[in-house]
Amino acid sequence: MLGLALTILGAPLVGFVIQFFLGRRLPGQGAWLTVATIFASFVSAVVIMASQLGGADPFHISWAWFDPSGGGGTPWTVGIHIDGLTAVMLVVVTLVAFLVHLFSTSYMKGDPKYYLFFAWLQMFSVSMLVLVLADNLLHLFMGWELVGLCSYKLIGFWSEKPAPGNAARKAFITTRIGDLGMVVAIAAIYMTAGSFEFSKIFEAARSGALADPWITIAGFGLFFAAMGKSAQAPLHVWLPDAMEGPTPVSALIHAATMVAAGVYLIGRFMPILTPDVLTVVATVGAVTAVMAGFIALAQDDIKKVLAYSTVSQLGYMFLGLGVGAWHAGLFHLTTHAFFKALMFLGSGSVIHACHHEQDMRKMGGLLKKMPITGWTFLAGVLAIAGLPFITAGFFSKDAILAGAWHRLPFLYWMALFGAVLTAFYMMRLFAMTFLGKPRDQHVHDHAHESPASMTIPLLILGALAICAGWGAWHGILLNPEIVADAMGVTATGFKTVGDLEFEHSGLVAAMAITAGVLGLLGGLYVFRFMGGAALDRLKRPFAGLEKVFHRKFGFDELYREIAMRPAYGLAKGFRVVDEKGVDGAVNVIGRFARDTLAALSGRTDRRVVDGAVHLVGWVPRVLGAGMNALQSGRVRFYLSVSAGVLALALVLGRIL
Amino acid sequence: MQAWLDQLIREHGWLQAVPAGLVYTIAIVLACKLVLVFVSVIAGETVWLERRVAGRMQARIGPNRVGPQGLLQFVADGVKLLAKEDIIPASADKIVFLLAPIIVFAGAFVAFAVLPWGFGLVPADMNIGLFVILSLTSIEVVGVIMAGWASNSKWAVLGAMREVAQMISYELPLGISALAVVILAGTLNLTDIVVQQEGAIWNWYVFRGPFAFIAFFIFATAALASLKRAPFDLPEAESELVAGFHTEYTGFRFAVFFLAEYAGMILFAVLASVLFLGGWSPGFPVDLTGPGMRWVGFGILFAKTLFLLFVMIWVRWSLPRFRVDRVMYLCYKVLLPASVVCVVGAALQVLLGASMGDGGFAAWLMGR
Amino acid sequence: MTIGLMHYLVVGAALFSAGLVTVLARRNAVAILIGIELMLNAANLNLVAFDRYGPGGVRGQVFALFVLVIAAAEAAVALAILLNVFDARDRIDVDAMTNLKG
Amino acid sequence: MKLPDLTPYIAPAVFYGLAAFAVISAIAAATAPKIVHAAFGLMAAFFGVAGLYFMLGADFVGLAQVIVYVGGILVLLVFGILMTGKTRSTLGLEEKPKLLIPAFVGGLFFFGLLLALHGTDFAARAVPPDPQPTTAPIGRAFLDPEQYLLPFELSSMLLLAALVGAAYLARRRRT
Repeated sequence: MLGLALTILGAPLVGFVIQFFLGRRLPGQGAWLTVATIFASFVSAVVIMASQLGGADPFHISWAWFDPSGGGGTPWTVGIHIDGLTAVMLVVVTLVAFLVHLFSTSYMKGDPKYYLFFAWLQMFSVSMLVLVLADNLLHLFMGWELVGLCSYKLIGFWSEKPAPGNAARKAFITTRIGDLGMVVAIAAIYMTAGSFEFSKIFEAARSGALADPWITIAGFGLFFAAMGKSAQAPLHVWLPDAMEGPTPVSALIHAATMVAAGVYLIGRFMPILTPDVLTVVATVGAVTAVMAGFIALAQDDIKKVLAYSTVSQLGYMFLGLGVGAWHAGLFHLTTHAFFKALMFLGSGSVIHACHHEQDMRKMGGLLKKMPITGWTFLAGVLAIAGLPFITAGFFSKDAILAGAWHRLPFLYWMALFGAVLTAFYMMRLFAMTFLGKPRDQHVHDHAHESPASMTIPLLILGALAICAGWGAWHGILLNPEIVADAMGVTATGFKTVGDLEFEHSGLVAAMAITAGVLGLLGGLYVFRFMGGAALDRLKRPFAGLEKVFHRKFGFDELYREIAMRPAYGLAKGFRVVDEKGVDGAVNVIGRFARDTLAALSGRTDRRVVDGAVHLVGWVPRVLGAGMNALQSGRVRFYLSVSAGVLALALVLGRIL
Repeated sequence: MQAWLDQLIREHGWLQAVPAGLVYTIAIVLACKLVLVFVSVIAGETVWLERRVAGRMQARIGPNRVGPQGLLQFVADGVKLLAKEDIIPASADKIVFLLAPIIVFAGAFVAFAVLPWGFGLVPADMNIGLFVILSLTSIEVVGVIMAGWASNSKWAVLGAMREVAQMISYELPLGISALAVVILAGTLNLTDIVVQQEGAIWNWYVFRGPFAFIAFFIFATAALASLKRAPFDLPEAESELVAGFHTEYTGFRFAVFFLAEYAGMILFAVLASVLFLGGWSPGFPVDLTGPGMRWVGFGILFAKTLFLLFVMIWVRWSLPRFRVDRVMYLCYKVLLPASVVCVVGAALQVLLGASMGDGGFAAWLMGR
Repeated sequence: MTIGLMHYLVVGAALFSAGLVTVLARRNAVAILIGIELMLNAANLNLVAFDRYGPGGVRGQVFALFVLVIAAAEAAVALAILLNVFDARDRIDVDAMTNLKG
Repeated sequence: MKLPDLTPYIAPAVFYGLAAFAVISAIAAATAPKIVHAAFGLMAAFFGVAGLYFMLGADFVGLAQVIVYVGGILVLLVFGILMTGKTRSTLGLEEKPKLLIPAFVGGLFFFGLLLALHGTDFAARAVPPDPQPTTAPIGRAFLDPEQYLLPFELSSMLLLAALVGAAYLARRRRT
């Protein structure tokens, strides 16, 4: 097991080092190397998952890193922890990363920094794997920050243009704000539990060493960090801007690495989250889910729609976690990883085919031109909309909704409404892109199906988007008992996980099914069959709302007003104070000194001071003439004198 | 050796009258003489071998008059050189001029003391034998530069500077690639290194993993270069520098340089055999530690040495000379990084081997 | 008749003094380096001798090896500097190096 | 007739021989009229000191002394001498050191050191234990984080810096 774990981490790490330093000189710029290494990771991850699902005990190993007390204390450790949750995360991360690598070999072709892209892609995967495999908070934090760094490099990959650079900075700074919470949480936990190790932390929570208020502070801190990483309102603003990065990067960020980190963090720390924290988690998730759904409705950029749908789906995951159906939240993370990666890669394929045109208003009717992309994309759309019984998304979303129904009915209604929205805007996206008549003949003429290295990942992910949920019938995938066993804990303050069986029957499921189908059909009708004039008529009453949605509820403007403008204003104010106030005062004093005091002092100066100065100057000149001989700059002379004096001291010291 | 001497003293009563220290001293001196004579003879025969092989490669016969097949040619050459006038250039720095050949000779010959010729056939079995050889061969450098400077001739100075730069540079990959074997073996003792290679042929270090395999070729190349053998013979490129640092030397002193050069060849051939090619191990399991069998081992090692010597000669008469900047390029940008990679790789090999245990890689991967 | 610590220390002192004389007597910068190397060697000899006659362990030898490293670094850098000085001044006489402006 | 046993005298004889060799070479290095001779005197002193290391049971240090000082530093010094001389006559190779004051200072220093040694009790062992192989203990001491790992790594950084610095300083200027 250790070997497998080290292979998972080590293969891509070696790949990164080789690719980073030698990639340019390798044949094919080394892309095949990174694909191969990540594939090795994937295979190892599958083996690990198989053994975990087969009921193997959790694996844990740790090494002493260093002793912060300088000796005698408990050393800080680094280590590897593998349980059911880890195993599933490993498979998801490595699979999506592998497919994204494969996809990129064609998508990035011809880019001047081709090899570098793969190097950072590889490092991104490594960072996420470090995070997932960590057995303690500090180690996890390293992975956490590495993920942030790599996302910064990748979002800003085309840094010669200003927009990606700004987006990268925005992502970095926004997630860093969230990380404040992480630091606070780490401090709170280490202070009370005395260890970073997960098992020790949970032990401390059970035994009461980690208690209020610190446990609540730690919980909120962790969730704040997760909000930044996983783009929950109001820290979601960076994620849509991150679309400036290359599309495979978006797929990786949205499906497997960056945003999954936050969900994983909360999932991992379920045992120490108090009911208060969980309520906040659920509420933030539900609000985010609905809000992002509205925004997605009004976007025209294909990647922006997908980005907001990710924010929305992440909201669902947090809702699931927050209402205690945490296996459902993580299950949704898994299925979402598949279909969201699918749709991002699909959109990448579309963008690639349309010569980097991203505006949906210029697309349309692409299904015939790009059958594989189109049909697999449809699979993704159906999955995210939760088409009952056959798609993976249905099972995971339904599980979340069921959990919410049991715990916080109000949030359930919000989520249900969000589900309608989701189906609706996703159908809008699909209809505008693939159905109907081409809106821009020029773009349409250029469109063509992408090469095999791009469509194969799409096919694999399409199959997964449909099938990944089927195991849920039998409770195989992410079976709550297995996961709970593996983690050896249950969520505190809640019904045990076992009570939250998938409840596909009954009212809840019926409503969820209705919501999904309603949204899909509505979207299809409105955007496929209604036609331009009728659509405009339909839209008219909602013009004001659409504007609000299109402006993304004004978060960016809000931040500009409350954060950036005050900062600029403050700076401007300081400048005024400096120029007018301080300089003015200095000038007044200076004028007084020049006109009045200087005249007076000038007279004194010439008589009294100069005389004294001349006297003072004369003495050192005479002395200096003597010393000059000593200060010759000749090293040997200095050395002779010092050695001679030392020798004399030695001799005299003994004799006297 | 001391044990053997003690036994000798015990068995022969008359020796007991002599102080033990004196016996030891005399024995050491005799052993030194023996090695010296032996190596000198081999070196002389290597000269003969070189000339014969060169002759064959150039479709001529080579020396075949003195002794059977010309085997005694070196004696004749030696006599001729001894009989020549011993010239010391007028503007030379006499003391240094006279000291230089001695230092070169000493540097080349002292190292033979720690070479294991067979199990127990080691004049001085030191636990850091390899390090001794590497450090003693670096003494030769000083002798070369002394000779070049003392001759007060521009050819000699230029040749000496080129040679010294080359020898010092190639000492790095030489030592580092040998280190790969040391890491695998876990010892600097040459006897122990050979003992670890006994048994089947894949126990030879050259076949123990990719790093040692590469290290062997680095070692061989670096050894050629630090011996100033073609294709690295720029310091003595006769078309440019007459004869390099020993341009001004004649007669006996020249013979000493000449002999030292061939002694160096033998030294490195033996060392390469010992480090990489299993020393006296024939490549299949056989016990060569018995009193008589040692000499069989000696014969096997000697055969390997002869083979390597032949390869050196072969290379010399086949390849053209390098350009001077290419020589340095090869050393610093190719061999040195490659040898470092070999050492790191060998270390990893040892580490992984230790952590993998018996089941090998697959078992390790699955956590057994 | 045994050789004790003091024997080695006296040899070290003699070597050190010889190095000192070299440094003081020579004008050529390379020769001064020679003197410095002599002094370092004397110190090293003392370290190893203390190690041998001290409480055991290899502390003294380790220090001697560190001194060796420093000496190598020092010689390399010093000679590089001297070559630069030689470039600028055509001589490496330390008495001539009384100002740094090249 | 039984000859007197000379064994106990071998070690002192070797010691005095080596010590005399080292000191005389060092004095030659200090006083030789030619700098190159001084350098070769230095080499002889190195060998003498290396021999003393062997007598002290420090075989690793002794060999390191030979390989680094003789094979490295000394060659570097001789190179320096050869490269900073233009022709033989103006080489700076011929330089009669002015010995009067340095010899006086050096002698005084030596005398002072002797006095200091004489008056100090080092608490040393009169007869040290049998020498053990030192290579492995030295290697362990270097790589043990509790002992000298940090200085070891730092000195490797120092060497790297010196290497880069020397290469940079000594590069040929295009003028």
